[in-house]
Formats: sequence, C-alpha cells, structure tokens
Amino acid sequence: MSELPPPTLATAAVPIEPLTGMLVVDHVSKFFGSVVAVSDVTFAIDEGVTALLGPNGAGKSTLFRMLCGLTPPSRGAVSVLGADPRNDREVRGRISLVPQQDALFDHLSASDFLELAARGHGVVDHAGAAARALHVVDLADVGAKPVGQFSKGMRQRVKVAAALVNDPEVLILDEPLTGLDPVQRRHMIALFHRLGDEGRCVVVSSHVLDEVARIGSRVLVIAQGRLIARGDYRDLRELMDDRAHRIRVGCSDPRRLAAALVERGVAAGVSVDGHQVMVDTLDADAFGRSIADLAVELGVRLTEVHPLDDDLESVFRYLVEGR
Amino acid sequence: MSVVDRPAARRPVAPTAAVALAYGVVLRQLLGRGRIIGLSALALIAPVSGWALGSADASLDDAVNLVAGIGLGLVLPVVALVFAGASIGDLREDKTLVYLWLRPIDRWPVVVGAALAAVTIAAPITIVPVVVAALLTGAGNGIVAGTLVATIVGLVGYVGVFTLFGVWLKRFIVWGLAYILIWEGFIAQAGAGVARVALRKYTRSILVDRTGADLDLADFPLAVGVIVPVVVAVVALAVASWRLGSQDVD
Amino acid sequence: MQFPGTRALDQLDVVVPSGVTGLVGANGAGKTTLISLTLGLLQPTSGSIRVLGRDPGRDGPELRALIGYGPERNVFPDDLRAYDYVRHLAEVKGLPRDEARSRASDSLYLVGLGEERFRALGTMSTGQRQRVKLAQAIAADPRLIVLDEPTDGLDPVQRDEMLSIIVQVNRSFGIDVVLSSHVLEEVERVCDQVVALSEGTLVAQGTLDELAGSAGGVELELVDIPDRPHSVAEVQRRLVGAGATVRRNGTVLSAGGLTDDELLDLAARAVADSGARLRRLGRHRRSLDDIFAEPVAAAPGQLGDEPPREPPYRSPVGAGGDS
Amino acid sequence: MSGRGDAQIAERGFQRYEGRRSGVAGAVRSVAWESIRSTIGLGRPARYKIFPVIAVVIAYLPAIVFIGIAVLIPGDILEPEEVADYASYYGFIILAIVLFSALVAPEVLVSDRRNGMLAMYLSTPLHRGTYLAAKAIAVASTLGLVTLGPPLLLLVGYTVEGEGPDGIANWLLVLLRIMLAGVAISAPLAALSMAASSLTDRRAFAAIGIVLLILASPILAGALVEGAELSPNWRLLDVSTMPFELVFRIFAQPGNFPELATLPVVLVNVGWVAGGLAVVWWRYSRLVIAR
Repeated sequence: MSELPPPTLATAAVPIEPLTGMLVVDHVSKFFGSVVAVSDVTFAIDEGVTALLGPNGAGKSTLFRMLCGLTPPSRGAVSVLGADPRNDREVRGRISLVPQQDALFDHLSASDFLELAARGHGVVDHAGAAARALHVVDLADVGAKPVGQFSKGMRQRVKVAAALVNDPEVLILDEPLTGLDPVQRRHMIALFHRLGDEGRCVVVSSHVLDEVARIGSRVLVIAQGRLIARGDYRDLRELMDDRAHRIRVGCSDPRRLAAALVERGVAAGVSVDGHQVMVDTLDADAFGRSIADLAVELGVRLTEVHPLDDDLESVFRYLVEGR
Repeated sequence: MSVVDRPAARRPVAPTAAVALAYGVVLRQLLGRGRIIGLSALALIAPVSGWALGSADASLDDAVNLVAGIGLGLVLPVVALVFAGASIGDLREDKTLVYLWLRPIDRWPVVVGAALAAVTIAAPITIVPVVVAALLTGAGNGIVAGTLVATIVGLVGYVGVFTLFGVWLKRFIVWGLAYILIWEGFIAQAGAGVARVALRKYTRSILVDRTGADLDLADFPLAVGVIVPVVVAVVALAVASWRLGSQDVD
Repeated sequence: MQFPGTRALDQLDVVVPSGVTGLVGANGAGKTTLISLTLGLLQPTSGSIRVLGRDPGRDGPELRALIGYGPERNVFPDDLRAYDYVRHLAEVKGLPRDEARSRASDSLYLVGLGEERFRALGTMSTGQRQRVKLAQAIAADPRLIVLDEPTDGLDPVQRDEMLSIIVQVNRSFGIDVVLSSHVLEEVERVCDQVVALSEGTLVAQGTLDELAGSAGGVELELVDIPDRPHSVAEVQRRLVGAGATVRRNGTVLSAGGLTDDELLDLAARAVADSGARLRRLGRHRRSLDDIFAEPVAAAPGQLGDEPPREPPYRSPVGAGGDS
Repeated sequence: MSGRGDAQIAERGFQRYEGRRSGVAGAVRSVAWESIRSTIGLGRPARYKIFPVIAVVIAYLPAIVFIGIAVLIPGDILEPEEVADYASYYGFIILAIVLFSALVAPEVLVSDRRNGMLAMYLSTPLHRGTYLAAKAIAVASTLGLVTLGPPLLLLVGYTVEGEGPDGIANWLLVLLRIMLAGVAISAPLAALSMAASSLTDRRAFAAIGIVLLILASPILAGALVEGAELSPNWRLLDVSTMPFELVFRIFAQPGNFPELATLPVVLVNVGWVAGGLAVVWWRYSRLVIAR
C-alpha cells in the first residue's frame, strides 16, 4: 500500500449556512491546561444513529461530556435541541447519557436505580417506566438485586436502561457495548437501531467496529481532537480513491483470471498465491461489474470474491493511520 | 414490547420532589456500616466523660468546659464533617454525581437534599450523646437545655459548611480536619477577631448564655450565637449550589 | 464447580492443547470460574483438573509461579512505574532480584514499551496499560499465560498490535496462551483452537476449521447500481429459475439446495447475465457468531469423540519454536 | 496476521529461566519489602516522603539529644537517672509512633484493594494467608523503625560514651529488653491499625479511626478509673497506654500504673494483637476479589 498521506476530506470546507439539527457543535474546542483535548470541531446531527469513532485519547469522551453539558467547551458552542444543556434545566430532561465509567449506586437495587432516574426526569408513571426499561434490557428477573452484585455486562445494561426511562430525544452512549457478550451486544444494537428509527438522535461511540457497522453507516471520525471524517463510511471509502481496493479472489485457474483482469484494465495490481488472486483495483465499480463476466467467459469457476479493506475497520485504520 | 412504545409522560420536577430524591439516595449512601459504628464509638467519649465528671460531682464550670471541649469541639464537628463532607463528596469521588446532575432539576435541591441526609444521620450521633453527657455531669442549671440548643445550631452550621467542602474540595476530609483541629483548635483561640470566623465560638456562646458559667471565647449574646451559624449554613449551601452548577462533573 | 446457589461449571470435560486457545462464552458462562480453577484459586466441587501436569489444588503456589495471568479489570497502582510493577511481580513469582530486573526490561521491550517503561502507570493510555499487563504475564518466563479479555478497551489499531504480540508470544517464545474474549472475529483470526462455554457446559471445542467449517450453501452480496435498478432481483430470479433456493436480505442473497460448486457457477452466470455489480461471493461459512447465536447442544464431530488426549506437555528443553 | 503494529521483537528473543524459584517464602519477602519501600516513600514522588521523614525525625531527635548530653557533660557530674533510661524514652516519641501507625497500615493494606494489586498478588504463589503475613511483617517492621531504632541508637550512643550498661551480660540483657519492648509496642499497634485498614476502603477513614482509637482510649480508661472510681483493671482497656506499660514491666520498672499486675498487662496486649489479626482475617477471607 503506498504511504500516501491520508486524504483531506470534505470537512475542511467550513459550511457557510448556519448549522441546523437536533445536536449542533459549532467550532468547539476544549483545553485542559496545555493539553488540547478537542480542537475546532464543527458538526450537526439529526435523528437516527451516528457512530463516533476515534482512537483512544482522541477526545471522544470529552466531546460526549460537552454534549451533555458535564463540562463547558473552552471555545465555540454546543446546542442540543436548541438549548445549552449546561444551563437549560428543561432540556436536560430530554437528553440521556450512558457514561463510560462503570460507577453506579451499588447499594440500590436495579429497579430502585431506574426509579430514581425516572423520578429525576419527572416521569409520571415512574414505576412503570422503570419496569419497562428493565424489561427492554432483559434484566426484569434481577430487578430486586443490588447493582453492586451485578457483573460488568449487567451493570452496563442497567446504565442503558436508566438512559431510556425518560423517553429521551437525544441519547449519548459512551462505549455502551463494553463487557457485553456477542448475544447481548446483538440485542443492544437492535435496540439502538430501533431508537434511531423512532426519530431519536442516537450518538454511539465504540471500538467494536464490525458491530457498530451493523447499527448504522453514518460515522464521525475524530483523531487527536480533530474531526477528520464525516458521512457514510462506504462513501468515505470511495472518497479514498488514491488508496486501491484490495480484493481476494479464489478461483479454479487464478493465473488466467489474473492475466485477463490486468488485460481488461480493471486491476491496478495482481498477485497470485496458490488458488487465490490478490487484486488491487482503483475502480471497485468496474471490477464488480466485470469479474463475473470474465470468469464465465474464461470458463473459470469463481469460488470466492472477498473485499479485504472496505469495511468500517479498514476505513477507520486508513483515516487514523499515522495520526 | 419496548419502553419506547408508550412515551413516558413527564411533568416538571417540583423542587420539594427533587430535594426528596437527593435526600433518599444520599441517605442510603451514607448508611455505610463501618462509618456509623466508628463514629458512634467516638461519640461515646462524651457521655462517658460526662458520667465520670458527674460521679465526681464537679463544678458547673468543669461540666461546661467538658461539654464544650469534647462535645462541641470534637464530637460534633468531626461527625458532621464525615457525613456532610461525604454527602456530595462521595458521589463526586465515586463518579455517580452525574445521575443527579444530568436531570431537569435545579442544583440547590440536590445540595439541600444531601445536607438534610447528612443531618439526619449525624443528629443521633451528635445531639444525643452530647446532651446525655451534659445530663450526666449533673451540673443542672440549664446546662442540658443550653447543650441541646448549642448542638442543634452547631450541627446545622457545621453540616452547611462541610457540605460545601464536599462539593468544592476533592480531599474534603483532610481540609475539614485542618479546619477543626488547626483553625478552630488553635488559631481561633488566639483572638476575638479571628474567633468570629469559627463556629465553635458561637456554640460556646449559646452554652455560656444558658448556664452563666464563665468560658473563654464565648462572649456573644444568645441571639448572635443562634442566628449566625444558621446564616452561615444557608450561605454555604447557596455557594455549594452555585459551585455544583459551574464545575465539571466526571 | 458450585458456588452457593449457582452451578458455575457443570460436568465440564475439556482438554486445552498447546498453542493459542480462545475461551469464548456468554457472560456468566463460567469462563472466569474455569480460569480461577486453572490458577488453583478455587477448588472443584467434583471431578479433577490438571494444569501443566500438576494438580492446582495441591501445588497451587508452585503452579501459579509458572502461569502468567492478565486479569480482566484495568485497575493499576497509578504512581508505580511500569518497570517496578513488572519487576516486583516477577520477584513475587520467585525470580531472584537481578533476574527479575533484567527480565522486566526485556518483557516491556518485547511488548513495544521499551521507551516508556519508566513512566508511571497512571500516565499511560489504556492500550499501553494492557501491554504492561501482558509484559507482567510473560516476565517470569511462564509455561502458560491466561489473559482475560486482553483487548478490552483498545481501539482497532491498538487491538491489532496487541493480538500480533500475543501470537508472537506463542509462536516465537513458545509460551502457550489461553485468552478469553467477547470479540469473536479476534478469536477467529488469532486462535488455533477454541473452547466455547455456555451456562457452565462445554458447547463446542476444536480447531477453528472444525468449528467454523463450511456449512453448505453460497452467499453473494451485490451492490445497487443506478443504471440497472433491478439487478439484484434479476439475479435472484435467475438463480431460482436454475433450481436454487434463495433467501434475500437487502442486497445479500443466500443460495442453497444444490452442491456448492453448482451454486458457485450458477451465481457467476446469473451475475454476469444480469450485468449486476458483485461485491462479495463465497461459500457460506459458519462463524463463531453462528455458534453463539444458537448454541448447538452437541454438533456431531465437535465434542471430542475420541477420549480426551493428554495435552502434549511442551518440555522446556525439547520443543523450541516449531512455528 | 496482518497486524503491523509498532511492536519490535528484540533480536535476542526470549530467554527461558531455568534457575530456582524462591517459592512462597520469596514471595512473602518481596511483598513485605515492596510495602516497606512504598510506605517510607522510596522510589515514589517526594510528597510521599514527607510524613515518614517527619515521624523518623521526631522519633530519633530525643535520642540524639540525650547522647549529646552524655557526650558534652562529663559522666561524674551527671547522675545516671537524669539521663532518660530506655523504658521512659518512649514517652518522648509517642507522637511519632501514633503518626506512623496511622500512616503505615492504611497505605500498606487499603491501596492494594483499590488499585488491583490484591487481585494480582492472589494470582501469584501467594494466597490470602501468606499475603496478609507479608503485610503484617511490613507493618510491624516499619513501625519498628520508630519503636526499635531510637532506643537502639540510645544504647549504642551510651555505650560509646562509656555510659552504657557495664559488662557484656548486662549489655545483652538491655539489648534483649529493647528488642522485647519494640515488639511489645509494634505488635498491638500493627494489629489494630491493620484491623482498622481492613474495615474501610477509604485510607483517610482508616487513618482517622486509628488516631481516634489511640487518643480516645486513654480518655475512656481515665474516665472509668478516676471518674467513676471503678477498679483499676478497667485501665487495661486503654489500648494506647498498655503497650508502653508493658515496656516498663520488661525493664523491671513499676511503670505508671503499678497497681496493675504484669500478667494482665501482658495478656491484654496479646489480646489486642489477636483481636486485631482476627478482624483482618475475618474481613479478608470474606472479601470477594473482582478479577
């Protein structure tokens, strides 16, 4: 892979028209003493699920805390549903946060904890809301047990339940999947998906990228405090046109297929290894349309066509490489 | 069946409800067994020494000195510090404050609720033993009534101040002890002017006013002795509420 | 293995051969209990366990000197230097002072923390601290290291680095590894064999090929292309016409009913004739995810049919690196 | 394996260690030594050295002063009893001993539970029993620094000045008594401070608990015996005076409370040690260690 500098993307152009959306971050920076945690980030998010990605220490948690008003931006402004969460009491009832740290009131039972959250939001039927929330994260049967005795996965689900009791319009989830096993993760992702479809603005940060990809394709990528990419990760991959797509093709006669691909001008580079051909192509569309024709034409049986680097994890790695 | 099928109808949270919420959580948080047993043992010193003094039929001045020294000077402030400081301090240290902060409620009900929880737990471990100590000294002459008023007013004052310590300072225990042992213990003894800024002077003044005994550093009239600590508490809680709203929350 | 009231492990028969073994299972499936039994921290209520040819119950201390352990929790003494942390724990495992000193530095170099080894743990990132945990596990020259979710909290780039180090620990240092993880893709990529637990019972055990072998049927993923709006439907129609049974999920078609080879040829021809754009084609492989989604009671050929083999004890002298 | 991390493998590869491993004994020794090091602030930022240094200065200063007196003023003018004898020496350094016992055990026990070290130790050849033994050794020997060191310095100083006990037999007897005295003070304080440190997870509370226990018990005992004129045996409850009383008895001196027979004084001290260690064992055996 050529060591080209990562592409500078559309975000460089500062949007002129005023930002609108349920959640607006306008030229926000945050400094802790001399450390720049977040530097001049601007974006707006509307309903649906948006994944916030970035290496550890990129400023994700700091940005999340600013979105909920837990800490003020050093520069710029954050507005959630049109208000500043730090000073506007009313909007704090329409936002929910699942914090990253694993701290809970250990002496409270799960249902007490959720009821506390519901009452804190002024939910009329707080007992009902608490019970429903427990059911959604399937902890209904351990509702009476003190949270202190819960496993890491169960504590995580209690935190998510607490963020649901007030039927929030904006949901901010800081690494909600940690400590969950695959089945629990699948349930949680289906839940986020449903919340997004209901018109809520759901922002999720996570490192388990292939799971995040299932939630939604819209991503914001942050590295070293800066917003370096925004949009659907597949579009982002297409935008990286200077970086060849690598595809592994298994077939009965790799040598002939490889030659034909190069001859047809669809592959920038091929390398044959046993029954497989590693194809590097700058035009994924052309390749996709012609690989089947070629195989049929040459009478070669295609056993596998597998793109190696257009999943979210590869997009993340290319964007964040060297930063 | 998802929680989101039936949107939860919500109404603005009444301040009193918010106070009750914070009160409930903080009260259960402070009910740690170790802490209560430890401080109850400490508070035992007061009645025991009162009883010891009583059986040696000591003078009124000795009794008032004992009550003011051990009761108002040691047991009351230390117990108030541990509970009032921890009321919000523990939540900050455990990083659970966000579950009371990120809510559509004002800051002052959270502070007031927490302070009330601290008073609820501290009262039986301070007022009861100190008043019993005064009773056991057998010095009569209004010492019991004086002690009762002094400890109640003192508790309010100390809880107010130390709740503010818990909100503002990370190591509130160390700073609280410094205030009790060094500021009230030494510096305030130095001069009347300086003493004005020490709660101990006011509680002692109440005790002296009711008993007529002579005690150094206790020359304020009853009205001042009662009103100032209460005002101090209110101001401290107001500052704490402002501070809670303006500082970072983990 | 019984805790008061809960049966953590239930008649578990498992043999862990040398190499990198993945321990997977839902939260509460008994992974941590199994690890505690291996370290001799818990005694089995019934049955027996042998680790490295020794009985953990009887000679626990001697065994724990030979096993490196990386706990799940990411909690560290913040003001202790990484070097002192590793050196001290190596000494506690019985190494003399100067040996512990040199091996502490070596191990920290081996995990890529050579320059940072004198920094206090509190100043290190999650990624660096996970590597310190690994360095501590290998410092006392263990025969086996047990890592409980070693990549928890790491971003994808850090996770790659950690996994490559773990594999090197086995391939070039000759130390066997048991690692538990919730990220199944990781386990598939790194582990030689897998032990899958569910509710304290063994669900599946074996090499990855045995577990995740092909399961019949072919899967192809197309891409919607504006110039041929119905290409996906057309490909599906052609496949059904040729006698295959097809399930569609968005742009992904799962074809079955015929032999794999026939299906592959049909698919290539259908895509070519419809002029569709192919993104992915391949035999339908059962992944660990599938095992997890519906834990199969005892899939034929997975539970050790042959009597449990005595683990080939890798004598320290003989084996050497045979990667 | 596509991961191309920045992990370089040092060419030397990985050496195997075939040498002897020192087993549980070595583990206990290294944990005890590491705890002592961290308590007196070795290998740690300067701010951790403040309290230990203060305590040591307070403890050794009087000894140095007494030796100075013995040096400057020729023997004949000075009557022996004016020079503080070993038993009453402790009266001068009570503050240092209290400060140290409030500092050592919380540092040595509480921090391990909060920073994950306990979970790590239990995955080594140590188990809860051997771990606690190592910690007990660390606490007692650190306390020994201020309970054993100063009188030994005194003994050496006096001997050099010719003021020391005459005759080897006497010298060894005094040495033995100093050793016993050191144990008589360190053991109960170590056990009780460890008990307090196992009851709470906040270091500050453990420290306060220890200080209050040491300050409060003389007041309590005093009140009971003088105030209420109960039998002097109630004095035995005074956890901070009894060890020093035992020291007097070790030096065959009547001590401050001659009315108490020596046996009860010994028994009560042994009782405090046993009680403290029992509390520690009860708490640690029920502790659920989060892996």
